[in-house]
Amino acid sequence: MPGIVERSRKKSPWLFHINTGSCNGCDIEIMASLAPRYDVERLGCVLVGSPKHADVLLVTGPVTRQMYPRLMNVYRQVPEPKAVVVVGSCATSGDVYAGSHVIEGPVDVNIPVDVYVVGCPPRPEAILKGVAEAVQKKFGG
Amino acid sequence: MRLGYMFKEAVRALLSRPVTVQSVTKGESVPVPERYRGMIEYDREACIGCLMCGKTCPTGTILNTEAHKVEFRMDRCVFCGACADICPKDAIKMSSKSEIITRDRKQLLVK
Amino acid sequence: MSEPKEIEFEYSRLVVPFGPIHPALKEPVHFKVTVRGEEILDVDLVLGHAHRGIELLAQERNILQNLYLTERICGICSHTHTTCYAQAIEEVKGIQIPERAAYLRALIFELERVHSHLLLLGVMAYEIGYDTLFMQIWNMREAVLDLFEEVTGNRVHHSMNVIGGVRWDLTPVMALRVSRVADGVEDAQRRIRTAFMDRTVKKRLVGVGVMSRADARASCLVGPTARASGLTMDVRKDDPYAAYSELKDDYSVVVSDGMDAMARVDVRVRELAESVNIIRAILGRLPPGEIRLKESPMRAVKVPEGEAVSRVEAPRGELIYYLRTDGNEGLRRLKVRTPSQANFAGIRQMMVGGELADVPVILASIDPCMSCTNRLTVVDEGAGRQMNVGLDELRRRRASTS
Amino acid sequence: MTLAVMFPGVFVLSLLYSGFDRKLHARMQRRVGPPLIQPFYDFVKLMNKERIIPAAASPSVFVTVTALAAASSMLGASVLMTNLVMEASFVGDIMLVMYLVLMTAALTMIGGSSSGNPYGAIGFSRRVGMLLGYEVPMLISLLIVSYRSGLTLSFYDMVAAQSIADVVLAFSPGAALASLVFALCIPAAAGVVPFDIPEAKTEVAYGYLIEYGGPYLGLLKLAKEVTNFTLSLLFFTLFIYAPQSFPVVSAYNEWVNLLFILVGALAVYMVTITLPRTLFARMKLGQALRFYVWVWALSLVSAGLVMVGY
Repeated sequence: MPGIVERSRKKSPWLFHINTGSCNGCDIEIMASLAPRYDVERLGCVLVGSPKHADVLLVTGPVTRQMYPRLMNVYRQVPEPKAVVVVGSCATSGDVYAGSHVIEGPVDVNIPVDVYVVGCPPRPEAILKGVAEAVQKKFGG
Repeated sequence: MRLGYMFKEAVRALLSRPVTVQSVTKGESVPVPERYRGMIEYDREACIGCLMCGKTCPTGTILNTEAHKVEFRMDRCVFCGACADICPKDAIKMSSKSEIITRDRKQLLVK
Repeated sequence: MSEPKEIEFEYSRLVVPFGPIHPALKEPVHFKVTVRGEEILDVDLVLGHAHRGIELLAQERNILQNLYLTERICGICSHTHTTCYAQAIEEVKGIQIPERAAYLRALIFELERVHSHLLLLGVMAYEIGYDTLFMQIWNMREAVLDLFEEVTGNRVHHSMNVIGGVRWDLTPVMALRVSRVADGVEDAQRRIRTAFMDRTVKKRLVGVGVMSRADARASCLVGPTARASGLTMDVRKDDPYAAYSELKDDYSVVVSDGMDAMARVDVRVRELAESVNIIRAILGRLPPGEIRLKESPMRAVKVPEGEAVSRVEAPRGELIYYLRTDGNEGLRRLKVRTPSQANFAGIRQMMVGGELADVPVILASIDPCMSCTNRLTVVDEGAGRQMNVGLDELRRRRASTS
Repeated sequence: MTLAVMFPGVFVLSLLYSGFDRKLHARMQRRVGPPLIQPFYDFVKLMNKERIIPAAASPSVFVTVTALAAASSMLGASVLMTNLVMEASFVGDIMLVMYLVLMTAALTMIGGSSSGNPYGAIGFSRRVGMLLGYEVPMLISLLIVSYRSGLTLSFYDMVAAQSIADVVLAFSPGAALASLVFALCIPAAAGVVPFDIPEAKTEVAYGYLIEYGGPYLGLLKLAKEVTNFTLSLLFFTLFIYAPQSFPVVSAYNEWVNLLFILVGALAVYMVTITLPRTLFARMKLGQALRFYVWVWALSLVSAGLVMVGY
């Protein structure tokens, strides 16, 4: 029985995307992964509209002060077992915006991160591989 | 509710092959062009330690080490290519490796 | 949803928090929509979620580094921002970029307008639940992104501009591919136009978010949103920059007086065809020669003290840059007025009176770029007070935090 | 006893139908689309996730509603299936099936409004509006079928009556309108894009499904899929299927017959649920209700025609 549960968690990771103040380059690439050319749905992923439905949390953007409370709130709302994938260099390390007074540090200062997909913006394929890696790490069992 | 355009489009889509490039499952991938600005390749010998790249880097990715060489903290890099542009000895090249995925961002160090 | 829910107990009125995290929004913006049943009574707009303090950061970096900072203000119109910034610096230095560089800048500019409009049309179809059209349009858009990747090396942030010219040249092979993509876009434009003629789509777009010509002028809207309300304004024609002075007669400004969301979509679809004309004209008359001024970056950074204003027609409207240099490699002040910031002024008027289901449609019709529109108004959630933060106050706070 | 056997059968069938639906929807958008058994993966994954009950919700209603909704829809589907397999049915089972379908919709609404989220409340009021639109024409078309097959209220007698009658109901003049009416109501009952106003993803963030997660969401999604399966099966058997009109099939034993019914129901599922989802944009509540005023008129006209004697 546990084999089936593991396998189904790996086969249907539902994604929720939260933009904590990014330049929306990465957000467009995440939306582009829905397009027929990359088709994230064949991996069983669905971009859901509410954190309660999600398994994998895609975070983009250096966490701005206004979005910090919401990021923490959304992170708590995602039910276990969950994985966090950070998309883009500014979410990984707050690259160009480092040192700005409004940035609450990159994402991994605030919430535990499983996989970083580095790039500005990373290509949709890299995002898909990042999600597959996170699913393997957290739901691989 | 006139069917019209989209119905013809849907039927044509059904008959033709899907456009999807199956990257994770079947290993296919969209070809990366040769000018793509991916992971940095640093040629230590050619570098003369002028540290011009460190000055133009907008994100402070480039740290100079004691032996007049440089190292790149790739998690801060924005892949803009300013360093490759300015290097007098062409020691820095942008490879076309586009998938940089790690579980720990401290490992991303190009020496 | 993650906001504390202010449900006023007067039964008929219900304050619905729309954002900052919402499936319809790719970026954080927050509307507090007061609704009675389905009808919108009032909209309170809260911006600032994507405020990263870019104008302050620009003062700490040297002129060349700022190129890559201004590029990351917005991911959809990154070439627009760098062009505007580079032109302002070139104006301060008083240098003239080579002819070929001006044409290449205009080429990437128009390609970015095509990709931005296709993006918006896809998002609009997604907002009204028409997933098949969203998939088709974004599939057509991939061809333009592949072209960007091939010519400039990155799908989104092209970093094409440098002070005094352009960084990458267009080889004949690429020129051929550009013309093929232009034909593809023209065919796509025709198919999108028929798709948006569909009855269910028309039901959702016609008569939604109406903005009359007088109101549009009063709240100084810009770009396709204004052109859809009958105002003929286009920085490329009024104040030509890059190669647009030579390209004046190759395209016409698209104006419609539909004044509603459908007209805004229609203006953008027709602008795709105009951009294709410009691209073909550029390919036809691309002059040979240098693509950037021959000077070492060290001398490129030396900019005399001065100030400059430069205007550019971004895909969403008129983008204005004001900057003042401090004489030794840095900037004393950078001020960016983005088109979405102007278009947000009219949004409340468009929404009041509509239905709750119209909020995402109206929002998509002005094609806001939230990362562009984040200014200094700091809304203190806890204390509930709102203050506009001046620059000195900002420096004081920065001193305390860092 | 066979009723108990039917529960897993219905569970597997409705999830399989939903898999076909997503695959065809993707293929019509030139995408590869998920594997056919994707809904099974989704269901098993959802059932093993953490249970979160929002603070603002009333916990008892919030939780029990999901189990009740899933149970009632499963019961409705299995009653239908047992009648088909056993070729016997008690009087009034059509009413039971329709009641259970309506019950599922009502329970999901109550669950949504109990979640204390303004979007849940909006989803509730929108669903009530939709119910007014499509529920009554559906019942009228069913009454027409029972009238045409000699005023019986038992499901299998209707199917048997059709096998005696010369022509299949869907093509006889009076009842043809009734079958059209029922077909037009299925997308609304299934909550499919042109009419998925109560749970519009981009407008009200899933409406009443918004606060549900993990197992509760799994049960609610199962209830929705089983309802779709019931509706398409009902439509096929009542309006299109008649043993003698397809002589080739009924020559074999009844297993082949059952397989033929299931394939037919799948075809109906594709036409009435997948096709509109791909071809149309979402309507607003007012527009949807204006559309259903026409459907009301159509059902009354067809009732009149049948009364007169066509």
